[in-house]
Amino acid sequence: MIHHLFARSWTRTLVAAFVALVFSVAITSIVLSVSGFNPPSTFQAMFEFGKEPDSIVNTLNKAAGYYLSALAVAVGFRMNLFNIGVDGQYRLAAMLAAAVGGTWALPAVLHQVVIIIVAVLVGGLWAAVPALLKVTRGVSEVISTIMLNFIASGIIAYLLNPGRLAVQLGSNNVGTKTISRSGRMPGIPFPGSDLRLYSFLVIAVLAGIAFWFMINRTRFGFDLRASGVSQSAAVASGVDVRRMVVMAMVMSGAIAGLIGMPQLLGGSYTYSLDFPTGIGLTGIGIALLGRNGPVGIAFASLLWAFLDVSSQILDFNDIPKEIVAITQAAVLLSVVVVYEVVSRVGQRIDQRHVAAQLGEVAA
Amino acid sequence: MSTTEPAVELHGITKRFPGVVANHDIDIEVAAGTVHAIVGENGAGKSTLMKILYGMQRPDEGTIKVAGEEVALHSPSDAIARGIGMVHQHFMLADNLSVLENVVLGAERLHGIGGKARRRIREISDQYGLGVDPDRLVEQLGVGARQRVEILKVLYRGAKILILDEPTAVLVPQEVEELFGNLRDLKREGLTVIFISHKLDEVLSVADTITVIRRGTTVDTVQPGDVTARQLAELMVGSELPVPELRESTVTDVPVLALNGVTVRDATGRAVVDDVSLTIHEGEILGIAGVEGNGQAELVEAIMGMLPLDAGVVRLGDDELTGMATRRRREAGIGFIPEDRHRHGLLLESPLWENRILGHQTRPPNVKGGLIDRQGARRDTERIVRDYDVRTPNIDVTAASLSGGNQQKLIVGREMSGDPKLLIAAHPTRGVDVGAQSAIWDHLRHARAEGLAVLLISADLDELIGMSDTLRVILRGRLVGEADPATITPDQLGSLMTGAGEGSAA
Amino acid sequence: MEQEIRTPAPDTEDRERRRSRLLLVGGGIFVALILLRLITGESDITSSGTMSATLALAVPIGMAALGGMWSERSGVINIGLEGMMTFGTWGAAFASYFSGNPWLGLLGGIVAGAVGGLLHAVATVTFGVDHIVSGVAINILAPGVTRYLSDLLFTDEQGGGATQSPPLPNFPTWSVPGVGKPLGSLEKHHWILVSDLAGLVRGVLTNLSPITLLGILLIPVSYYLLWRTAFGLRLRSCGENPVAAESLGVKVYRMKYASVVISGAFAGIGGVFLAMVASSNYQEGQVNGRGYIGLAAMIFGNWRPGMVAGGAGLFGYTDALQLRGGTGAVHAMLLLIGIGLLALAVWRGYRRRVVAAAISAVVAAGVLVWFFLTDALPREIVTYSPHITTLLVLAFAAQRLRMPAADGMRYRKGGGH
Amino acid sequence: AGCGGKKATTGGGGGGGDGKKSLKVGLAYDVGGRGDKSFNDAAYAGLQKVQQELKLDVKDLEAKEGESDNDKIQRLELLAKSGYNPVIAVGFVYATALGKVASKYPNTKFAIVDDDTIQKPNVTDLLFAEQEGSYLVGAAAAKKSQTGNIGFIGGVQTPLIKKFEAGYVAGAKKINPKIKVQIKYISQPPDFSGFKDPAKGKTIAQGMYDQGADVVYASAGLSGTGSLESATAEKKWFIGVDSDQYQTASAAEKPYVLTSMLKRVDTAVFNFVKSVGDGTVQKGDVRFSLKNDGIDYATSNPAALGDMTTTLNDLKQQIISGKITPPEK
Ligand SMILES: Nc1ncnc2c1ncn2[C@@H]1O[C@H](COP(=O)(O)OP(=O)(O)OP(=O)(O)O)[C@@H](O)[C@H]1O
Ligand SMILES: Nc1ncnc2c1ncn2[C@@H]1O[C@H](COP(=O)(O)OP(=O)(O)OP(=O)(O)O)[C@@H](O)[C@H]1O
Ligand SMILES: [Mg+2]
Ligand SMILES: [Mg+2]
Repeated sequence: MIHHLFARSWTRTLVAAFVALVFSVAITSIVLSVSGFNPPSTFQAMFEFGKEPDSIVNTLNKAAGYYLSALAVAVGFRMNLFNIGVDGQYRLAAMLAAAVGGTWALPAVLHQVVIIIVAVLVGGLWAAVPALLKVTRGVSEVISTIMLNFIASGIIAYLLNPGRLAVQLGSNNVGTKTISRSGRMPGIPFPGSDLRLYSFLVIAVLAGIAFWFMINRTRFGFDLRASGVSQSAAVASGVDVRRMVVMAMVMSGAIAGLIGMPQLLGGSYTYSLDFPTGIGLTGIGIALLGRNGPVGIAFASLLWAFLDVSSQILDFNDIPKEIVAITQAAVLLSVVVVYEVVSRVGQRIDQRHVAAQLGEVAA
Repeated sequence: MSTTEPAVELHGITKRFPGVVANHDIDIEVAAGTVHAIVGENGAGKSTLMKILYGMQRPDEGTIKVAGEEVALHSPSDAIARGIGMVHQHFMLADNLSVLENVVLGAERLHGIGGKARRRIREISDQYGLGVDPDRLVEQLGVGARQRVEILKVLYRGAKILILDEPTAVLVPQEVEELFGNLRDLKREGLTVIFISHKLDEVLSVADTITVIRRGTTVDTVQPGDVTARQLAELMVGSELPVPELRESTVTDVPVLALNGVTVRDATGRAVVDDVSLTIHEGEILGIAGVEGNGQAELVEAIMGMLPLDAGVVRLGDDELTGMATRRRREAGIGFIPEDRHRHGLLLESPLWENRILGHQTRPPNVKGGLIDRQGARRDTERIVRDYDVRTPNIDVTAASLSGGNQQKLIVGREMSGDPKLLIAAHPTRGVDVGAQSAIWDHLRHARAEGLAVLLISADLDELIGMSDTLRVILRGRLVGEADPATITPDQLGSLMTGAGEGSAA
Repeated sequence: MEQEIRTPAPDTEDRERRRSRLLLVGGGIFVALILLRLITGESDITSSGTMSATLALAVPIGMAALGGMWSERSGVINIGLEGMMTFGTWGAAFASYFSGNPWLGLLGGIVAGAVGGLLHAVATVTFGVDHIVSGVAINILAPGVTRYLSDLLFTDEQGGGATQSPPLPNFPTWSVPGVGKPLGSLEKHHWILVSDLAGLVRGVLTNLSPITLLGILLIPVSYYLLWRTAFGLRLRSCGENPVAAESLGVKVYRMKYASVVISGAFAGIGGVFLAMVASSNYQEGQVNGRGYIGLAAMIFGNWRPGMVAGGAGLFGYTDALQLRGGTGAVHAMLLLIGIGLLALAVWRGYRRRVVAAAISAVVAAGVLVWFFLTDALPREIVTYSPHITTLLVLAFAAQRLRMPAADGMRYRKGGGH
Repeated sequence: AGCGGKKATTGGGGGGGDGKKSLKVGLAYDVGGRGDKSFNDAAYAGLQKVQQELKLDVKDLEAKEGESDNDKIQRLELLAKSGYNPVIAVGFVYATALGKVASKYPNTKFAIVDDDTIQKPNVTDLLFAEQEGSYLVGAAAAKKSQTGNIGFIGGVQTPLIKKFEAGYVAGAKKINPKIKVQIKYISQPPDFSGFKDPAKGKTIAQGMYDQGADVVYASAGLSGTGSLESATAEKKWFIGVDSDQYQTASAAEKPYVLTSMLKRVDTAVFNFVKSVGDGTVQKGDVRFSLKNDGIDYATSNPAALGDMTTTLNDLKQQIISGKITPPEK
């Protein structure tokens, strides 16, 4: 029986995901056809390109950042806390961590650990600002985190100047001092490609496992979920919601601090003007797509990264690569809608099921 | 219009909800110009039937005739157009809008939304003595006034047929009398009133005809002169009604809960709980009587630590609780059956075994070393389901799929299982069926015998009088009186609750 | 500064008092700004240029804010405004470029924004999707769709590309006749009050685009529609208690659809302004967070049109000041903030709220020290002074606000007891 | 409206059949891509010239906002692998990626615009002395100004744009040491919206004119179009950047475009491709300056410049001869 129901809720998620995928492929095909392109050959080109070793490495590396970002967002979402500020949190964290890592050379391992800890701390502290504003002043975290994203940009711009935390890199770029070899994470070779997998991928996977464990097995996780499902019931059960808001937000920010690490420690070794931006915003979409669960998010971030990567070949084939953005948005919107419908139907089935089992139906 | 036609005829009405048949082949005829009562226990399907008549829900089968004409009601507007108005079981008012706005909403065509409408409202208010000020914000009104606004809303639309769904549930006897006065006035003006209650004395005093519904079907239609309350009750339940009563006293002199000068203020600085002091002993059930909205909810939340105290001390046994977090209080031995189980008692979308953990997240059998002990929680949920007769196929279904009574039994079982010293029971049997009701009472009696102290809050005066060792009355946040449950009648208690007999029965 | 933060009045207060208080507060701020100009010598603080820039920067934010208000008054949170504005900018470009007629551009922007609103309505009202989730999805959708369409339709046009439209036709601009010249010369004298007032009036009355006028007009129109008509009453009732509204025959879904679509249309007008008035073509990323800032202005404005417009104005003013006056004028604002906080500290002390008073006093002291020790603020930070202002203002104001009771609630027909 | 969705750049190739070994030219844009009225557009202009005059097959790919080095690597590699040679990367953001790809494809010629960090046998660094041109337009501004008050609007506060600022200020001071220069940047990195926010370009310019400036130099990509609008409304002077903005201005605006600082990315791209075809390609730094016409100022509005061209040309000669060295910072 347990297995039966467990399987059922799985089936539900799968059905939702499948319907949404079919729906968005259909939308994409329609858009493509209307604009004069051949959908099957477009998809085929994407898959051909996507399965090249370079593309696979690129997809996985991208997915690492997306995954962490979506996890950060999901911690908040699990208790109906909308941390739109992941973007600012990870950028500020990566910048300061890079500055620290570039300034002090430490023995290997310790060096990486210090950089990561700085990132986690900065991310968490920056996220504490909206959390405190929310619990002490009642400011909606949606608005405050958005404002803080902008303000983070200002702070980064201020600090990222030669004479402050940055040095000139080449004639037109500035960045923090390059992290020495002891602070880098060596990449993992991938057969058939010169590109290397970020070894931080492993940490991302571990973060996912930790997230799952935290949500499903710890008291904190229970409180978090309870606050998300019914805040009033959680309060009555003794959950201190203000404390939960602060803790969840700080935790979300701390995870956000990790987002820039794959790139920083595995690829660029400096935070410069061209450090990737916007991963925090993408994470929101991916968290929604993955239903805020660690496994769902894993699939979602792979899908998203795959679409991003294979969009290159569309550009090459003179197909507007923005079709990919349409696919992503369509998947997202249809997933939320379809899941809503599926869970309503599921609830109904449940109630009918219970009544039928008990024979409680009135004569 | 011929007056010989019945105002409303319902034939063969059937309505199914997922898992429940709320109405099954219902037949009712309501004569014009009469007060027609519909009685039935909780969940019998009364509200559903009325919502069908008001166009809020579509019947799966059956026909509706209004003034002899068969009608299809797709929405409340259709019903309103046919002269049907409904006052719902729960208030249907927007707090942040004025009385005027609430009244004219949806009926703006009649007199606009400005001065003309205001004059008309005053007119109606005067005509029926409702005493309603159109420009007050609804949130500033008390329960009785809100009830009258609801009635005004219906009259404003020129309804000829009034449906009142349990209008008396939140009123004290004196207010009920006033309301019945109003109803008689309405009848005199030629209106038809359909009136729902499960308080049989009331029904017998005001109705011209009574229809009894049991488990979704009409059982009988009787005249008030022909039946006694007892007979009606048996028609309703199909058997004898359970009676709330305590046997011998188990009260000891060991204090469990002691409140001293407890004061809580709302955002505007008004004291909603005002200098409350009381003591509950081991083995004692202390009932608090009061009209809804007089500070009971806030008092409970203050004891639970959900609201901050403005002044005063809360002690549990030897521990001082003041300033302690809700969780610590629960750990110290308070069990809590909340007034609104959906909002405060359950995670509706979570399985039963997770609901078992709720409120007991820090204690075995739910946790082991900071981690959730799934096996422990599941095992104990099975025990509760068994011991408290929670009707469910298994413990993996969501709480939302249980019926209200079974949800309540699960909560009672859970709250009893932490070996509490004190149980706060707010309306523990509200909205549960008779079987569950008597089971819950049994559990309370049993726990009391074992030394549990209980703070009981209820709007059901029979329950309150029958189940309490001590009775206190709360009015505008203050404890205004004490009564002996052995001697007091519901009527006397009612007048204490309104402040009419302040101090006299102490 | 502090005064206007504390104004948002509860609905209980009668309209007369609220109105006079609004005037009083507005006047107070104006006088404070004049004093600040005198003390610091930053003439831009009250110049007509600043005022008209304020207007130009406030219009798109104000449209988003009003749009948000429409939607939330019916109980639907609309965080998708950003995306709807993006649709608006593109729609305006598409329609005006290919027709050559700016007015059709206005229509195009309105329709495009409304389509965004419709999408949000379908997701939230019909399918009961969480409002924030749907809004976020729309914000992700909009840039993709507009870029795809631009790539398809604009790349082959002269001056167009995947990220922008070709130059668009202009709207005519209007000035109230006989105002510009005399006021302009008055303003030049830097006379106390007179010149400041002249600046204010000239800035607001000259070189107006029809969209600006439309935007200003929509403030009273929104008020009238929402608070003075049956339609408005029904719409607001859906945001306060949809179950009650439904029980009185109000078609809740229909009202919510209407309000969310109107909300999208308003955002669309904001987009039209950005693409056709503030600049002369559609440009990817043009909206740049204004939809979100509009939401903040709406919250600041307590979901009421007058104050909402005030919130947009405040943001526009800060932005105008930082863009035009640069670091000096914003630096001068520090003085005002410092004094305001000091006043707050005194007030709180008087009310015997010692801790709060102490906190205010410390912050005030910090701000003042900062002011006197520096000549200018870092350029990088000044760029974001509007966002910092928004955050501060919300931190002071958020607790006194009252949102519609059922705002954000996922409502289902027949869902009541 | 063309609904075909085909880009102009695909044409040309294939059917040449003129016997010569036909080159396929690949180009990767920086964020902003075509239509930025700045260096991406200039690179595109160069590419178009390549296509028209050299009849070569060309392919241009766009970047995505916020992408990582790996994306850039893959883009460049896609071009190199598919036989595009030479491959041109527009913008310093490609530096790291280009370094890696160039090592992997030693037989492909690469060029990168605005970067000097990649020194490889098959890489040409196309560099510009923006400060020199900015110096000249700064001098022009100071000569034209009657108020002794001029403005500089930078799109995004990056080292590159600061170079423009430094040259401009120095040039202006050379003419009038007491001149007041108002300086303002629209956005801060990593927010690159300052290059494409005409509304803000307009507001800032308006503010500068209100504060007494009568000439404003906008080194702000597309945002400059807003500044020009404001100049037109105020009947004050405007100086353009990168390409000759007199050419793209509307009839009403033309009279107010004093001059433009020309940064000939188009020439650089075209010459580089040509040199690859000729086999005369030069590795390492190729500097474009006043000396080789890679940098210049526009004289398309003689009515506005009047007789100041003599002064400007004189300054130009002094820079070329090394007598004057405009500062880079
Ligand atoms: N919208 C609904 N969806 C599913 N089940 C419902 C719904 N409304 C009512 N029910 C079920 O229908 C049955 C009849 O409910 P109804 O509210 O009509 O009872 P009632 O007689 O009014 O009870 P009460 O005295 O508690 O008001 C109950 O079992 C209830 O659970
Ligand atoms: N709108 C609804 N949609 C789905 N299920 C509902 C709805 N309303 C009630 N139910 C279900 O019907 C059952 C009983 O609900 P109902 O509200 O009638 O209980 P009740 O005993 O009257 O409790 P209450 O006192 O809270 O009204 C529960 O299973 C509940 O989940
Ligand atoms: Mg009922
Ligand atoms: Mg009920």
